[in-house]
Amino acid sequence: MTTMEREQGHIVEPKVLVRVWLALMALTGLLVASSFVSHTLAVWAMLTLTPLKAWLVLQFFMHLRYEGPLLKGMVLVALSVLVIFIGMMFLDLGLR
Amino acid sequence: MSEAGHSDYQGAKIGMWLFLFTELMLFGGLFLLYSGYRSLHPEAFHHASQGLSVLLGTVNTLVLLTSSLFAALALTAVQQGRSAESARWTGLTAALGLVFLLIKAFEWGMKFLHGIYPGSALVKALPQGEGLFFGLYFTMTGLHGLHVLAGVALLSVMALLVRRGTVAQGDCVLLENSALYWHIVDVIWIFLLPLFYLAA
Amino acid sequence: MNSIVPQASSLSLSIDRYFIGSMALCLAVLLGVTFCLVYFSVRYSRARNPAPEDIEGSAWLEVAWTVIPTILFLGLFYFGWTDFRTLRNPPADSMTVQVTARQWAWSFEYPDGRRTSELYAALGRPMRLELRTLDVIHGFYIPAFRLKMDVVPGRATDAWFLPRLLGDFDIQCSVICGTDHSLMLSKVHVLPEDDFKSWYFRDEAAAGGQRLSQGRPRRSASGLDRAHGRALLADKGCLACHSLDGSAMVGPTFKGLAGSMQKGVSQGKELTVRADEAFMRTGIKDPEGFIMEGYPAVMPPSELTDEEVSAMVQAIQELGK
Amino acid sequence: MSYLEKEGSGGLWSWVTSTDHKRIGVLYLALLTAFFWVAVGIGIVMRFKQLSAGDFLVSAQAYNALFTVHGVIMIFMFVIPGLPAVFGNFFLPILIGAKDVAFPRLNLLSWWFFLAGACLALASLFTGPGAPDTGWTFYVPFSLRTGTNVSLAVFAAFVLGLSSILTGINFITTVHRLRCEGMTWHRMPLFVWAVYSTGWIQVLATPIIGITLLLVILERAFGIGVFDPGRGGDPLLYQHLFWIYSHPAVYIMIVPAMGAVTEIIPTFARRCIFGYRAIAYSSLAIAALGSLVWAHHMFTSGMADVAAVVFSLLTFLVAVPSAIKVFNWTATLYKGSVDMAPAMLYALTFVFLFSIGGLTGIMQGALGLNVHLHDTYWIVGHFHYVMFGGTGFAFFAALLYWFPKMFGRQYDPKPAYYAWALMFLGFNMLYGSMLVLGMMGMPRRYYAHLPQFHTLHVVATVGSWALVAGLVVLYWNFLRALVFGKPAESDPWGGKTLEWTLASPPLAENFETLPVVTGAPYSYNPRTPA
Ligand code: HEA
Ligand code: HEA
Ligand code: HEC
Ligand code: CUA
Ligand SMILES: [Cu+2]
Repeated sequence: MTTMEREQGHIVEPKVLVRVWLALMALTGLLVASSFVSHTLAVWAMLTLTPLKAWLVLQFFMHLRYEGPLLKGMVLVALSVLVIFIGMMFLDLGLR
Repeated sequence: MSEAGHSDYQGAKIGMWLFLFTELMLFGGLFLLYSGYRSLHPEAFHHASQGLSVLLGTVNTLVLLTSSLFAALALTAVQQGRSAESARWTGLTAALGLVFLLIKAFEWGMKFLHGIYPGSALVKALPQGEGLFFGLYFTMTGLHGLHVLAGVALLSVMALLVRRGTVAQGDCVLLENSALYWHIVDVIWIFLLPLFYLAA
Repeated sequence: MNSIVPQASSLSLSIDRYFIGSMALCLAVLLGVTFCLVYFSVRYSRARNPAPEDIEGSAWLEVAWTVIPTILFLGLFYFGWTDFRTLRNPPADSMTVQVTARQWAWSFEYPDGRRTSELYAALGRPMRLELRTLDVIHGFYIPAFRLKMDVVPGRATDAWFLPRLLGDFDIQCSVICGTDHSLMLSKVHVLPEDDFKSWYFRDEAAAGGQRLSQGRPRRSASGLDRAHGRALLADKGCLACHSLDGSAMVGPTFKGLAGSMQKGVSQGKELTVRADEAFMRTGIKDPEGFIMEGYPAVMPPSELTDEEVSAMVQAIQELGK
Repeated sequence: MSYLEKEGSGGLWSWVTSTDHKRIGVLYLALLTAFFWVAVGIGIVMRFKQLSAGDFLVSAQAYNALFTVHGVIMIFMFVIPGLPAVFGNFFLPILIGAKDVAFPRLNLLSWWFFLAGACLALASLFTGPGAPDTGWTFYVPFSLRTGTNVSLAVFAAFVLGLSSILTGINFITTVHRLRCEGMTWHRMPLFVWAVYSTGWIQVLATPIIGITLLLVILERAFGIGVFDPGRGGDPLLYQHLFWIYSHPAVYIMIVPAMGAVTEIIPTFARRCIFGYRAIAYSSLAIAALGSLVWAHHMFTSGMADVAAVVFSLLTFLVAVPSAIKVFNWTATLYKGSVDMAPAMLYALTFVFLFSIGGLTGIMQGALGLNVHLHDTYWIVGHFHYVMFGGTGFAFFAALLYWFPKMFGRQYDPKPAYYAWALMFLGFNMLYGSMLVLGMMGMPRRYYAHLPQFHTLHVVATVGSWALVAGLVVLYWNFLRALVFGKPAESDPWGGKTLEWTLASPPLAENFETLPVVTGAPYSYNPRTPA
């Protein structure tokens, strides 16, 4: 199955990229602003906005959105493994 | 990475993603430590974080996000056959990476001047937990900085290759993979910002 | 089991029951598998069965040998857990003893402040241990009690036991902690309750005729006599590394140390100095300041008052040449 | 031209710069064998020391260094790279009908990293303030305080980890991208499934040990304080990070070994494997579940009781896929036509010894019993049964099975049987005694031991002599075959997987034309529907 033909990935229009960038800037602003409002808000913003930003980068800048199920599945596996590791460690730290 | 005359676009990309996973897990270990220690010493982390400049952290975030945009634009440009433009975007990405490093160096320098560096007497004298915060801060931003440095080197080479036409429309997986690397470095910083600078 | 290692605590009975039960199950499985391996190899050998038959599998069998082991495993897990629950929940009426570990010695402190280097316990009475360490991780292990607990820097861990046999049992350190990890030994003496009581209330003769380790020196004592200095040396763990009789241990022997000429390294410079009183004083307070030739730089700093140091130095000096 | 002759044949340089996956496999074999013998030597010295209960032969400090170095070499330089790096490299591409791995140059790079890491590890023995004395687990805070050469040893492990990661990336990509026509997932030989599953563990778990070891170095060099209890650091977090990798690592050791055994058994039973899918998926299941049990190494460490309970439960569950494999291997003999060639004998011995190791593993996975057995010789017995009885014997079996293919020479089977008898006897004397010692309460990593443990220590030591005698016979036999062996046929055992369609030794490019696969991998009897 070695492919000899020239191949390249999906093309994402600059327009889309710039819009994603604007969204990222806005989210960063929001995140920083919320940290000045109150501690609880800051924590919630961190827990929601940060993954959202990362998700945008993954989906658009890194073209994950346009990839096949194989790569998507792999990314899902890797991320869940990390989350499970951290979660299971808290079985100890959280309940000691 | 593939042998001359035999190139497997999908294979190269799968390989790159697998490599990104290892980067993710490398920092993952540190995130694990961070979350563990923050849950053990919430107050201390809160307090220590006030010693970091939100302004510098935020500016650096904006710099890195923008550089990520440039990297993505560079890829689109080369895919559409605009090599010269792509080389420019790639170069700019690397340049912003340097800006990021300069700001980081300034920030670290200020800390050092104030006697806050790994193993310093001041850090050792801090209350329990705050020293940990700074230990993690230097380790994580330091390791991240090294990745930025590697990325800058990589992208500079890419800019050359694109200019020379070695990487061009239809054969740009090298640039694509470099951009992927750059984005993951960006993603990691996206998490570092709130964990360190906004924890106060 | 008792003949291999005494079943000296209440818990050892149920742990051993589990051991024998799970061992029996595992042996049965092992024998079954091995029997099949051998029998099939012989029965279906190339000579006996030249024409093999392809069997691709059997859904029934796969399910059976997935589900049955799973059930057995869950059972094994459950009974292991019940033992653990007992182990982790000390009875309310336990006496609590503070255990302190350091490289490479144990010390025990009773509720009234009395300190020993070997543990004493009463038959049939639960005892709870609170374990702390002054340096690295150690492991408190009494095989006869089937009891083990790591001792972790920065916090206290705990364990408990209820002795059911009289006698002396070994305490060993189970976590690698440096050169003399394997010599970090002690004993637990299980006494009849009355003997324990009379021992505890300072009647030392009642303790089965055993010479007890030094009781804790009273702070108020102003007469810093030799016995006190020696007691301190034992008490502060010095004797884990230094001998009093000239025999070689991790650190130099105290016998003849005072007044001798010592070669060593201080702040990167090699020099030879006389081990006078001042030298020993600083040596005890700041062990890293001078490292004697031929010895590792492992001596830990101790928190001592000036009086205590004086008493110790005096005791060392009296050991003479 | 065979791969052995190509590229200027003999020159060492042509070997160490070759990107041919087969040559790289052989390069790994050479390095591994060398280090393996170093560590075996150390093991023997340790056993000699235990002939006496007190001071004997070596000092206490030296003994601590010996078991640390023995463990580090055996784990990081022998059993972890073991089967994947040698046989995975050599046979994975061939078994799926490919000309090479996906990234041949990266593959060579990982070998060089391996060499570099190995050299660093050896350097840590002879340079600086003395060999590390912490045990291969490098627990803090002892590893931070000891004056010995921990930083260098830990850095060596880091570099070796890097090598392992790159190999994993390579294998996963190869399996996804380079299968030949007709080689569907369910037609892949089971060794490939095993190496593929292992690749995932290598990629996802190894970086964690990497960062953990880096932290140890940073802490020693700069005092960043992340594990320092004086500053609120938690030594148990180090243990979590360490075992998050190091437990999955034990499956990096065993799963490819299971894969190799799964190739050998059907060949010599001359029938298809029993339960192909069960074996294939159980490899994945081990990889997945195996990532979730790490804290069973920490039951007495002072972690939360709830965590202990959950991790014990998961530990029992991870044994299920291993059990499935054992039963399927056994069933594969049923109605076969068994040829007890040396490779088969060693493979079945693997099943037996691994079962003992695994069963002792479950016993110590029980919460209550673990408290007694933890950090005793029982554990030492357990892991030698799985790592040496398991991975070690599978390695021998694989070497006996593939040696003619790799080197084009046939060995004399008789000495291999003698070696087996010696090793089997010695092995059980040595490690069986350790299990009993552990039950009696003999702690591990002990230089001196109490009198009640003495007899069994002597028995174990005598066993180690028989074991090593057997090993010498085995390797001497291989060496002799390399030089004097008769030329091997292309399919000496009547195997049906793709490597047996090639010449012995294979051509440099493996296949002149890429094969097209039309059926299941182990079709010995044409009656089998594909
Ligand atoms: C190749 C390496 C390898 C493998 C495969 C395993 C496999 C297993 N290990 Fe082992 N283990 C180690 C290497 C390995 N281990 C090492 C190196 C250490 C010590 C580290 C150190 O501290 O230095 C260790 C330590 C260790 C501990 C910690 C002990 C302690 O320090 O207190 C535990 C505890 O649960 C454990 C459990 C298990 C279990 C349950 C399995 C299971 O995967 C086993 C599954 C297999 C079987 C169960 C056998 C086959 C099944 C059957 C024949 C049929 C079914 C049976 C029944 C129905 C009963 N291991
Ligand atoms: C694969 C791993 C492996 C192997 C093969 C061995 C082999 C041996 N081990 Fe090993 N041992 C460990 C891994 C291994 N060990 C580990 C991880 C520890 C823990 C260290 C620590 O506590 O930190 C340990 C600890 C350990 C101790 C405990 C020390 C203590 O706690 O005080 C002892 C005691 O005698 C011992 C003895 C031996 C002996 C005599 C041999 C051998 O000399 C026996 C002779 C060997 C053979 C006859 C051959 C085996 C062959 C193969 C495995 C495959 C061959 C393939 C090629 C050469 C390519 N070992
Ligand atoms: C971990 C083992 C260990 C313990 C515990 C220990 N020492 Fe030492 N000691 C050593 C070693 C090793 C040396 C020689 C190396 C050196 O000079 O530091 C030494 C040296 C000394 C010296 C010589 C002075 C010097 O600095 O060289 C004196 C005096 C001394 N110890 C007293 C004590 C006293 C008093 C205690 C108890 C409070 C004690 N030691 C506890 C290991 C130990
Ligand atoms: Cu203390 Cu080992
Ligand atoms: Cu484990």
